Amino acid sequence: MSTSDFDREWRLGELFDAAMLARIGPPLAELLGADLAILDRDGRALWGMPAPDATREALILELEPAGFLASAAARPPQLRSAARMFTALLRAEARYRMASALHLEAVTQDFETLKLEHSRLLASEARYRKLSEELEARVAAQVATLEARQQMLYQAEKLASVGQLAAGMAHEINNPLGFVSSNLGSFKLYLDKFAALHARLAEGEAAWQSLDLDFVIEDGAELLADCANGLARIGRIVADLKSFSNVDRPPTERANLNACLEHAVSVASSPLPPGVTLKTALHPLPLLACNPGHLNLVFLSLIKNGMQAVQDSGRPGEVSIRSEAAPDGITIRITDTGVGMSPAQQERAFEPFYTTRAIGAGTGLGLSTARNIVLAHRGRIVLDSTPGKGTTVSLFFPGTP
Amino acid sequence: MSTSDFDREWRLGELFDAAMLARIGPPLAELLGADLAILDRDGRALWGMPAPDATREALILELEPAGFLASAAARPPQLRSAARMFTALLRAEARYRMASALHLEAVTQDFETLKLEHSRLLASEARYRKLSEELEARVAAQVATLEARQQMLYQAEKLASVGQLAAGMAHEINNPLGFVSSNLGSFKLYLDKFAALHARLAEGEAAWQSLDLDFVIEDGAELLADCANGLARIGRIVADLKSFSNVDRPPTERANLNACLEHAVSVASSPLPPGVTLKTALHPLPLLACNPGHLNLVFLSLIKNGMQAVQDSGRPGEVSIRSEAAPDGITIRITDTGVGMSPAQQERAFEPFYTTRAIGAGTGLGLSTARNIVLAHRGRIVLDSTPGKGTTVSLFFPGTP
Amino acid sequence: MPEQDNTSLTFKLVYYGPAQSGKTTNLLRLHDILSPELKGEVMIMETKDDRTLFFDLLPLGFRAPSGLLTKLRLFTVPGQVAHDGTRKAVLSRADGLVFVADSDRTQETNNGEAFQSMADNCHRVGLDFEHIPLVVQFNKRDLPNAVPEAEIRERWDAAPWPVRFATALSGNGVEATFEALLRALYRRHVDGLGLATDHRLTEDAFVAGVLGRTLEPQ
Amino acid sequence: MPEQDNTSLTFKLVYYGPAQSGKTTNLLRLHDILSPELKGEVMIMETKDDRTLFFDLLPLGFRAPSGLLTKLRLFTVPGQVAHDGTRKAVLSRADGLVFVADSDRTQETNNGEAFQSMADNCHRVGLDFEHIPLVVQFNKRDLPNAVPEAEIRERWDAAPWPVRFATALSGNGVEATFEALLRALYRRHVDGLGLATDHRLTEDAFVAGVLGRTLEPQ
Repeated sequence: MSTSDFDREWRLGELFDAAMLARIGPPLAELLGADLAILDRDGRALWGMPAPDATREALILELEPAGFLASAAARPPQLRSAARMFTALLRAEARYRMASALHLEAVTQDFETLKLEHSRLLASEARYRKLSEELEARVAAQVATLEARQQMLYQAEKLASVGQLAAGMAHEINNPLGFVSSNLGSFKLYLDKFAALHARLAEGEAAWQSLDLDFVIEDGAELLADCANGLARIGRIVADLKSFSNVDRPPTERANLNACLEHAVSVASSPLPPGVTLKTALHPLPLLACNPGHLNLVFLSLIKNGMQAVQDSGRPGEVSIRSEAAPDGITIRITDTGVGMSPAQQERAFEPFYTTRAIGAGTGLGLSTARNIVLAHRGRIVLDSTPGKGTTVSLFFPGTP
Repeated sequence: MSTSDFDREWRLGELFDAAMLARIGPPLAELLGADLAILDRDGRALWGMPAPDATREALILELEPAGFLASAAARPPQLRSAARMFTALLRAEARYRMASALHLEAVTQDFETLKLEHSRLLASEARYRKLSEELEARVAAQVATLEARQQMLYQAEKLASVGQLAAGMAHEINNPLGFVSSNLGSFKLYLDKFAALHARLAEGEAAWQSLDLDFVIEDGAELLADCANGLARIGRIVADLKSFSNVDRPPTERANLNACLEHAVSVASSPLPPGVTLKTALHPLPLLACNPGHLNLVFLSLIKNGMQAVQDSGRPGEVSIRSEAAPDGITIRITDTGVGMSPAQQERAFEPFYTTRAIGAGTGLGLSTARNIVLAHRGRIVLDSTPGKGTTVSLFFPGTP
Repeated sequence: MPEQDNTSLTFKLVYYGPAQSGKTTNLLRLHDILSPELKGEVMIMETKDDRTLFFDLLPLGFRAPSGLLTKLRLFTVPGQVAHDGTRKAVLSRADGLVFVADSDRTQETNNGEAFQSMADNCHRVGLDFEHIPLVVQFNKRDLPNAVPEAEIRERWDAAPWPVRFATALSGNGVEATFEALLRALYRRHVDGLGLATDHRLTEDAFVAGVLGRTLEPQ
Repeated sequence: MPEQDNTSLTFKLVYYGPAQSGKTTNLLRLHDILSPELKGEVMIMETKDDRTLFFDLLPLGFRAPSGLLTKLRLFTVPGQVAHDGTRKAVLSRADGLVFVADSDRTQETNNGEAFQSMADNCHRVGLDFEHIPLVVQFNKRDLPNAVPEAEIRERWDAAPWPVRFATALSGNGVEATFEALLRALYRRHVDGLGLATDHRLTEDAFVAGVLGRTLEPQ
């Protein structure tokens, strides 16, 4: 138990220092009218000189004497009265000492509690800051990932739309391929006929007629023309496919956008869906430094969108494609008489991944990717649509200076 | 200023109640040996009955009397001594009262501070919780977006790899297309020759020889065979393209995986890169309920990866494709003798978007998408690679029960 | 540990509990009831409204057959929430505890919080709460809405501490509570302090000495 | 506002500052130096190590020509950080402040924190810190590493409060500081309390009365 503890038992010498005893000793002696000494609880004199035969009066704070008054000459009732006065003073002093010691302990304890609470607050705030930084970093990292995937998706979507073309084109090739093969079968027969003629040359015209070689020659020429057409058609389909599969090349070519539009119209119209008419009004254009493969995809997607809009309207309609040279560039307009778009749809139309159709059922590039391609050509793309009336998509490409 | 303020000036009547005065009044009177009254600072008697002619001795705590001792009979020096004793008692009591009043104020203030700090702590923790929830929600929303885009990318990647095929295939078709067209030109000449024979039929064998028709018949047959080959080649390419473009169909077909492997080998080997040999060891397999378009893409990608690994090694090598029926399913192994992969590369190989090549320069599906397709078929895919030696990719498809 | 020198032994006992549960009243009644060899005044350090500000103190004492002076200093803590620092200071170095609960049903939450604060503060000032002698007193049994005794007994059945019921204002149960604490205190220290061996003090003699009862001849 | 009744007027003045900057020493020296009509003892409520625990108090007083007893009670606050609640309590109801800074260069942070705590605590206990009479004293000028006077003057140039330099241990500057506060106090209250009109007390007479100087004949 240390001397600062409030709850110890006090001795007189602790409660009153020499100055205090010097202040109260004389008046007490004066009142007593006799000799007086003030002793600590072990009998040691703190003030005054006790006579050897002095009477002692205990000064009791709690249970035991905290000190004594000693006097040889004082009358006992007076000495007892002096002790009662002195004890009252001792008690008041002890009470103050306990109060102040306890105050110090209590304030120290409260301060510890406050410091603890404060350090908890700091810890909480630090924790808050750390978490907030961590989560912000996570969010930022995810945003970066999202952007990277967006970019990949943009690349992939371009290729994907070419993939969609492939199936249709493969089918388109099979038809001419079939009749060219069939025609070649006929040629085999015709060759046999001429071989037979060789053996019957002596019969002259009779053999010729008998083998019906006039028909063979005439029909052969027709078949050849058919074959040539068929092969040309295959060639065109292949050229279209190639023109659409150049999507990974940088835009270094100077191309005529009318050719791109014709490619797109060619692909979009084989076959043409029922009830849809395609009209083109292509005017002479200057060459444009561009990536024709990319623009093919854009035009094809817009034309197909238009065709789909006509089909969705449930009535016959047309998609018209118009190109025109403007003083400062090239304007292309693709207009359909289809269902049109609601304001809400128009607002979201250019959002990435926005579609009103099921995933995988798309007709090609999304409008978002289309716009990205147009923007990459420093161009602009604008939607103008009336629900129930139709949609016009306008594209503008500035001329190379 | 309220009565609980520590810093007010005290009056005797506040510091000592009647009980206390009754305890110290008698001994003090006894000591004084005379009449005694204790008065408040306004002269009102608190203990004892002051005689009208009593002498007053002020009890001064600070500057002014807090009260008085009054006695008619006491000698002045004794009354002064009594006042000094009493004042000491008053001071000790006042000091205790000030200490306890101040203690109460201080503790109350500290408690207010503690409550304030505590409420700050609660606020900080609430703020922490709120932010953490918000950010977690943002992260979760982003994860959902990421997953959605991942799914879209997975769809798009499949189509994209078909798009990549299209360019190569278009090129492949042009070659046979060219010579079939050219052959047809020859046929046109040959038909003309037979027409000329008609006019010279009378000359008989001489005309035949002169027109060199033996050669025409012989060469015509060869040309026909060539054309048939060419058309068949176009047909096969078209069939390959179609088989690869079925990627959007659900896996409802029962197909022979050997046919898929042959399609993939066919596409991968036209043309075969220099220094790469392809070997196949395809054993009879049961039919598998699958999406052949998807598996074509997987096989083609793996074969092309193998071919690329051989090319990357800078020395000739081979890619061998082996299929085998196991008791519980089908095993396919694609092994190359190429560069192999480091453990770090193997570890990351199946991560989405992981590639060691530039974006867009990929050889087809990523391994991640390949694995997704295999998993969609309830299959397994395992990489086994030694750097500098080569890689084996093993696929297992469980048989339909 | 109790304070000890050659001639005396001092136990510090603390009455703890929510505000106005009757801690000071317990001390005042003990002062009235008990008559040990030595009994001091109750030092009341109250502030306005009769609320304990620092503590109250009642000193008691008796002499063992060995001549050892055994002193007990009974303290109360201030019950109001703001004085937690003071409570911790008063609680420091305690040798035994009485928890004075208020039987009023509306005070159940206050009782619970005060009991928890006592346990927490014991740990903070380094007392071994699991082993310190402790008696729980439910005071104010005379209240009309006092929680019934059976309900309290059932609730405290599993706890290791003696439970006593009191109406301190009238003095009922005050001595019984204190006696229960004295017995727990004796048992805790009988060996460590050589109470039976060195000082020839039985448990009953210890209790009788403190309470000022005449010990029945054995 | 100072406490006022028919016959007396009391100003509460508080010496504030970091721990051990010499607040109590200022009071002790003022007690030695001044000789007003009324002068009480310094009531020192210290604890161990001579650190102020609650406060110290020096009462002074004189009578105005009108008969009004003007009393000044000078308090100190405990400087140690833990005693903030006590500081707020002592600061309550203050009519004027002396901020006792420690000139020791190593104490600059403590000075700054204590000054800020004084401003904050004034707001908390409802004192108008912008207008309360305040004197800043840089004490312990005798220290070898005391911040030079010029540097302090420059730093406090923009502040609205008088700055005084002191070595309280030897008594230097203690009275000058107090006088500066008295003048600020007089000016703040001359009109509100009718010091010049009702009590025929000029500023110089007010200062002379408190300090116990003989007023030079005008």
